[in-house]
Amino acid sequence: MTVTEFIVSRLNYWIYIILMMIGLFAMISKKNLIKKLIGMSIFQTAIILFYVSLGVKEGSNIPILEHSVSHAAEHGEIIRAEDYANPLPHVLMLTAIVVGVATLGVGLAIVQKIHKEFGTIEEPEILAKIESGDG
Amino acid sequence: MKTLGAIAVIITGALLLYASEDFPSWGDPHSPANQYRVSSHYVQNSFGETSVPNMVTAILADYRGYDTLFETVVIFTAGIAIIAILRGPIDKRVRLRLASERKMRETNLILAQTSRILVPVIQLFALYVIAHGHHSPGGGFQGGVIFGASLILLALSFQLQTALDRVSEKKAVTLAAIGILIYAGIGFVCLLAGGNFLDYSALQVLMPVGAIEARSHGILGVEIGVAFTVAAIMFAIYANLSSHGRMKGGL
Amino acid sequence: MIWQFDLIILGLLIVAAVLSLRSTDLLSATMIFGVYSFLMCLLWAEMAAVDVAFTEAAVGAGASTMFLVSTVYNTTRKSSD
Amino acid sequence: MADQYPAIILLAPLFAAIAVSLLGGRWGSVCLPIVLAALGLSLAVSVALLGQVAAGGEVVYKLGGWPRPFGIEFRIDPLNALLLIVVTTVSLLTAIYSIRAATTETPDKLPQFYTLFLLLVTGLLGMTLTGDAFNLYVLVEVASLTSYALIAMHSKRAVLASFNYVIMGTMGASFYLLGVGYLYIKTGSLNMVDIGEILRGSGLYGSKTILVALMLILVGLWIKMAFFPLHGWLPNAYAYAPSSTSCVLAPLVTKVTVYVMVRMMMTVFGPEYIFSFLEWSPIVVWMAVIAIVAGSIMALAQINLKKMLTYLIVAEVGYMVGGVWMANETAFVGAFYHVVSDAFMTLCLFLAAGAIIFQTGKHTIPEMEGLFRKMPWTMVGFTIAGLSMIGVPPTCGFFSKWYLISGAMEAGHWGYVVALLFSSLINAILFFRIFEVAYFPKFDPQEESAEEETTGRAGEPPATMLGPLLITAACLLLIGIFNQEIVTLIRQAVNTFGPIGFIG
Repeated sequence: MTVTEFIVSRLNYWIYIILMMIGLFAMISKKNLIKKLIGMSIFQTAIILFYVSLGVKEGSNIPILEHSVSHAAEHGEIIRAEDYANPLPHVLMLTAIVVGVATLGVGLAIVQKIHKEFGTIEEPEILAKIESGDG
Repeated sequence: MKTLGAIAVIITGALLLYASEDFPSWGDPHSPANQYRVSSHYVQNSFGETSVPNMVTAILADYRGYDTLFETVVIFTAGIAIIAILRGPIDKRVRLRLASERKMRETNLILAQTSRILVPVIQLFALYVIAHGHHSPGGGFQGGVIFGASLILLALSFQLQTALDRVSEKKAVTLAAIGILIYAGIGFVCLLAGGNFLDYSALQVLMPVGAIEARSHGILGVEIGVAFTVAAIMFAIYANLSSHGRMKGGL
Repeated sequence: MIWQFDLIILGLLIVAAVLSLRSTDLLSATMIFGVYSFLMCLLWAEMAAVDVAFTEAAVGAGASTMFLVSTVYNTTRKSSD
Repeated sequence: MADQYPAIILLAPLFAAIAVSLLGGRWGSVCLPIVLAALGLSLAVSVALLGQVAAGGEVVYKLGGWPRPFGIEFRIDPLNALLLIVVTTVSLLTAIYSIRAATTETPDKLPQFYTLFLLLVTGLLGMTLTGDAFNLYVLVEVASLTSYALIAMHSKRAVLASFNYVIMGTMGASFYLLGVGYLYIKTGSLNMVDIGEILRGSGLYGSKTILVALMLILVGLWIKMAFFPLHGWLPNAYAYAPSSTSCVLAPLVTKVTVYVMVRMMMTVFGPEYIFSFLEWSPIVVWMAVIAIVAGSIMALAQINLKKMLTYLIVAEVGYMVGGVWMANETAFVGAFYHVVSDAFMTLCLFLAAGAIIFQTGKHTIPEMEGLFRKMPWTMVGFTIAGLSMIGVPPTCGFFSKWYLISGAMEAGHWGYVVALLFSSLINAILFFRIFEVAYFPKFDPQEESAEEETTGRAGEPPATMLGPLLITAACLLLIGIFNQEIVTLIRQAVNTFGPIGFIG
């Protein structure tokens, strides 16, 4: 295995780890609440990238049967699994994307309510307001 | 927090890198995930068992239809949650301010005309995506988001009120609930027809088709349910977030 | 599945993620996040995950960017970090 | 119809949620009957299902009629059948309690409140039922999203707590999802039983990926169940939530997550891998010891009643995790018995605290003076729950501690025994402090007369609040008296775990 081949075979996994760590770091250490939510989204999409990467097959097609193929399949032609990308991770990630946008929406609604109640969306300022008895 | 974050990131990152050494290489058709009987069964037999050429649709709405039911419930929950969080008692001052805001905002002529032409086309395309999910990428979820986006475009290029006149928030929640009702209802009809929950092949007693065709029709039915919920909730979320839950003003 | 193409997009993804988190203007952070979602969608389309890419295009680059913009509009554009 | 029971348990609250959101806006008064009817139906069917499982062993329900690795299935063994009853009972009691509480706390959002409440129950029931690793993630998110919203609906302070919960909760769920991905990349399956068989069958025990998958899943679930160093989100979220919300969240969410962890350990990874191959048991039990001690000490530092109770939950999570990881049967039985009894203890305490706050508007312990005289029945319920937390014999708290301690002694883990006794001692101090304040008012006639004036609504809470409280208190005694029956059920489930069962 050459160096290029090795890198190609690992690249997606490394990049997803880097993206995920960027997101995780933002979720923990950013002070701005909207930034935290953007970090959360990056974190989630990185996981989706991981799932999609593991369903890739070298030289495969998209997981939709062409008309001619489905016609042949009706007449007993066997569909080879290697010819099509693994559809299962795609299905799982459709669900994960939806969950992600739902969480983002609820998070943003909470941010708006925090802004209404405290007048700021910076975490230290909110905590200071609570300390001073305004909360 | 910065140091805590850095420590968490370094530990997790190191662990994940450690594990990735063990992974099958990217794009390997013979990795366990791609070769095990679950995935290959879907590729080889999903058309034969459900008569849907798009494997993703077949798995999404049939083999793992229960997941998708709850995916729809998640969206519905998010919509209700956002309404519940943002809706507050509107006090008098805000109401007065809103009344003064109500005078017509200047609408850009080019924007208005373009979106007048675009919106019906987008909606038609959304319906196409929903209905054609069996044969091409797409389905209830994508089509629903596109339909919701057409309403959002209407709200953006005119005013929020223009879109709300067509679909009020109450109507949106009702439509969303009806969407889940369609989905879970089809599943429940299967249960009444003698199958398990979401076993669309049981629908053949109600339709003049065989078990496999019944699955295909069942999938179309639940996709429509998903589209209802998603379209309505996407718009409801936008309307609430853009107007701070007051349903007035907006972007 | 052309790995050079893949490499370019992956590189751009990291750039977009970092820029989006470093920008002190939340509106531009949101816009760059939209770019990030779009790149993601491109990557997935290239990896034969067409349905996922379609959804990400509609949801990630479309709806969630819209939600973020609405929230920035209703709160504030400035961010301390 | 009997073979459709698992689906009906889940569908009743789901359809009720749809009905409430469709009808609630126009006819607000129909909400409550629908909620009660749906939860009552779920409870009745759960009891019937437990009978089925106890008689005929594991029940498998195939959704969509697809066979094992291709479709999603429910798997019901005695453990989750028991937990289904706990979830439905607790939510039914809370629903009755919320008749008055919710109408005062969130009057203008009742349909939304009941919709979210029912969806939360649906999510928790689904988490308990499902036998599919990915499906579990979806249902965890249903339960979490509803919790975020239910908490954020209330006061100013609750909103910030809810935001932290969003961030931490998403982190936990995402770690779990990633762990499932790691399992998938090595095994190619998502069905829990199927993954377990592949792991055992194809020599994957040495794989680094599986090891990291276990870590990711555990960390994800520990965040969700607020296991000590990862508990940060829980105290504020539960303490500032409206009482009708915290009464359903506090008893159920952590316990259902503990059950999910049990299922992951026993069905997916298998006791052989976790206890014999990895030998992590001592490490995790020590972490549990730290959790118990830290939770108890932090509880001691609180003067806000609800906040004190939330730290006690953190300590109780330590009990359960430690018991499960003790790697012997007695401790496992104790841990699961504790899951059942702790759900009712926590419910009873939160119901009582909610009733006290509802009637007097007071949040801190020193303000609870003389409550025995003003609300005797409420305090009777509170006292039974407190005694159960301490571990006084006729109550269920005693029996769970008994099994946990004897299991720990069998395993020779004295640190855990000491931590358990220490925590019981702290509980005794905490609750007797409250009993003292509430029973003996300060002997100062001047202050007492002032007290009488400031107290707005004195006396017992309305019957819809007192009723559930007393029923729960009675449940605590009943679970204690019938401990043998419950333990037999749990043992029946333990016998099915893996070919080797527990070492020790």
